[in-house]
Amino acid sequence: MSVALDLFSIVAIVAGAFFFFAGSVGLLRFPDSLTRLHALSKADNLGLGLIVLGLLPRVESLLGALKLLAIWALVLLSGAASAQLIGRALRRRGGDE
Amino acid sequence: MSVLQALDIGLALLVLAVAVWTIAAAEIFGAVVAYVAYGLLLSIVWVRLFAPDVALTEAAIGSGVTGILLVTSGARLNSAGKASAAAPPRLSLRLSAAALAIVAAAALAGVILTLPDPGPTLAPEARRELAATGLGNPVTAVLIAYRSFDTMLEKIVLLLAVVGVWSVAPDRFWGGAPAPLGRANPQGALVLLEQTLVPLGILVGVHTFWVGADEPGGAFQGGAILAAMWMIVMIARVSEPPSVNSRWLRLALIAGPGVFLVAGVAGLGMAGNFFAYPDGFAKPIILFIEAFMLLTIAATLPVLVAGPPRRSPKP
Amino acid sequence: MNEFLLLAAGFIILTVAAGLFRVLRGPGDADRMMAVQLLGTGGIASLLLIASATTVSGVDDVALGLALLAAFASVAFVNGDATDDGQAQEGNGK
Amino acid sequence: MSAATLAGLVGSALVGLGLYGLIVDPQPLRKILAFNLIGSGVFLVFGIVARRGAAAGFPFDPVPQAMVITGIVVAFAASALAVALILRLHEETGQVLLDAEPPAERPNEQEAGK
Repeated sequence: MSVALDLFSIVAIVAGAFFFFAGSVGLLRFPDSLTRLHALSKADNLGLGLIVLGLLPRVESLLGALKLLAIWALVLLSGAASAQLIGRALRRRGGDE
Repeated sequence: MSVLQALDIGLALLVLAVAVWTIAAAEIFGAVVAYVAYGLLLSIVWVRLFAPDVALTEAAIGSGVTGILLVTSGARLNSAGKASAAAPPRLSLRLSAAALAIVAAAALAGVILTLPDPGPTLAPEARRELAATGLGNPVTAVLIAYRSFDTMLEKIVLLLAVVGVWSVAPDRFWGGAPAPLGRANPQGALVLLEQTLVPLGILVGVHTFWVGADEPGGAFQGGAILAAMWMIVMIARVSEPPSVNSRWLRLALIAGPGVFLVAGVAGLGMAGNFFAYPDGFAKPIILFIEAFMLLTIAATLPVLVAGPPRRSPKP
Repeated sequence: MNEFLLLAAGFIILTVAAGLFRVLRGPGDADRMMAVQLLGTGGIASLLLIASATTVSGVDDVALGLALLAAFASVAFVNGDATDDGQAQEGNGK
Repeated sequence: MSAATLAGLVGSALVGLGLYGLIVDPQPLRKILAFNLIGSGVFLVFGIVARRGAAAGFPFDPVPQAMVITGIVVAFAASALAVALILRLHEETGQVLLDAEPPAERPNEQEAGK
């Protein structure tokens, strides 16, 4: 059972790390700010979400698991709001940067 | 070389690279952004030094609140003229400054490499008396019990800083309120964030304070998180910075050091020594003091960021 | 397993730090903010991984604090950016 | 080399960097940033003293750590005071640089001092 759980953790964490990688590549390579913003929000939501998912089988207490989920929820919330804020700021400036 | 060592070296190089960028950035805004990134990286370094208490303080105050202080004041400076247009300093000045900096860094590095082994420590003393305080977190015990006098004076330093910031106000504004932190029409996303994040943040702040007795956390970290939440409320313009002669604000600013001082003097009567806590009651007293410190820190940091009064007092 | 977690943490830190190159290059302030936000999220992820692999207690609370303050930084930046928007019209020629 | 020694060396390099920035950069806000870099370098040096004092079942010596925590808060208070002074100076004189040279030599300055 623990081998299966470890395997699950590994798959989820590798997938999460991939999304962080993809987010960074997008941030560096995409041509304009709005597409970069798009790449960033994927890394925020999916990357951290998959890492949290992968770490869930390894926590010992219920509180620990709840904290992990709360961290993800907070990042989702603030990621969504700040993407909106940054997007608006870009549009105010003409979005041509 | 193990994976962990490689991670440490990578982290160290990153911290240095971002610090160089903080100094070398062409614009002030880029420098502040780099400084915030630097604070984030530094808090990971603190975790690697087994100092989660410090990591939390660094993340909240060193990076978060200092970041907003500099962004806000940078914007206020910029709005009057381009502050970034400075002539580069003379080469001779730069060279001699670089030489001085290298000498200072090398001297410090030399000291670090020749530190005695094993290092001197007060950890056994801290461990010995920990049970008497009823606490589980030795850092909190040092802050509120062993070196309580220091911590109280540190609260007074905060108070002095508030007095200093307020006293640079022009006379005609005295008694008024600081300039608002946010812009006139807050965006919907900001208001939504304020409505959802702030209640959660207050919960986390109080939790951080409460677990601080036994785990990493405490009044400093919890207070800094609460302060950040209050600043989000002010940026979203849901509430405005209070005027400097508001009574409740002044009470909140002096509550921490005041209660601390009263508890210290009471120790003289109850336990026979200044700042001594009576046997068996140490933990409740410590938590009581910490609760007021939490309030004071949560009130002081936003007041410092908001700055001196900028509006005439209401008649 | 611990080695793997640390490797993943190191990988994430390095990739998001590569994203910090955007702080250097810009071109806009928004791009700089994005890089810092990515660093914040990546920092949280690698803190969680390091916490799971080593024995430092209380790291999850640090991550929780960082998660709260991640939004704080962007809010501050957008706000500071917006405050000087009025003069940015003619002054911000980049 | 242990993680602690490495962090200490980073700390000393940060002190050097901050010192350079503090002297060279004429913009007051940048000076505050540089000063904070020096401060965090010193805190890191304290941090390794704490880490090396690991004893009695603690992985660190709590005394230097507690001092660093109060230090971070005091450093912030000092920065806030410095910022308030700079903004007031700017308001009074229109000057945005802390420099010995008279501001009239620079065209940008006159613009700023409206």
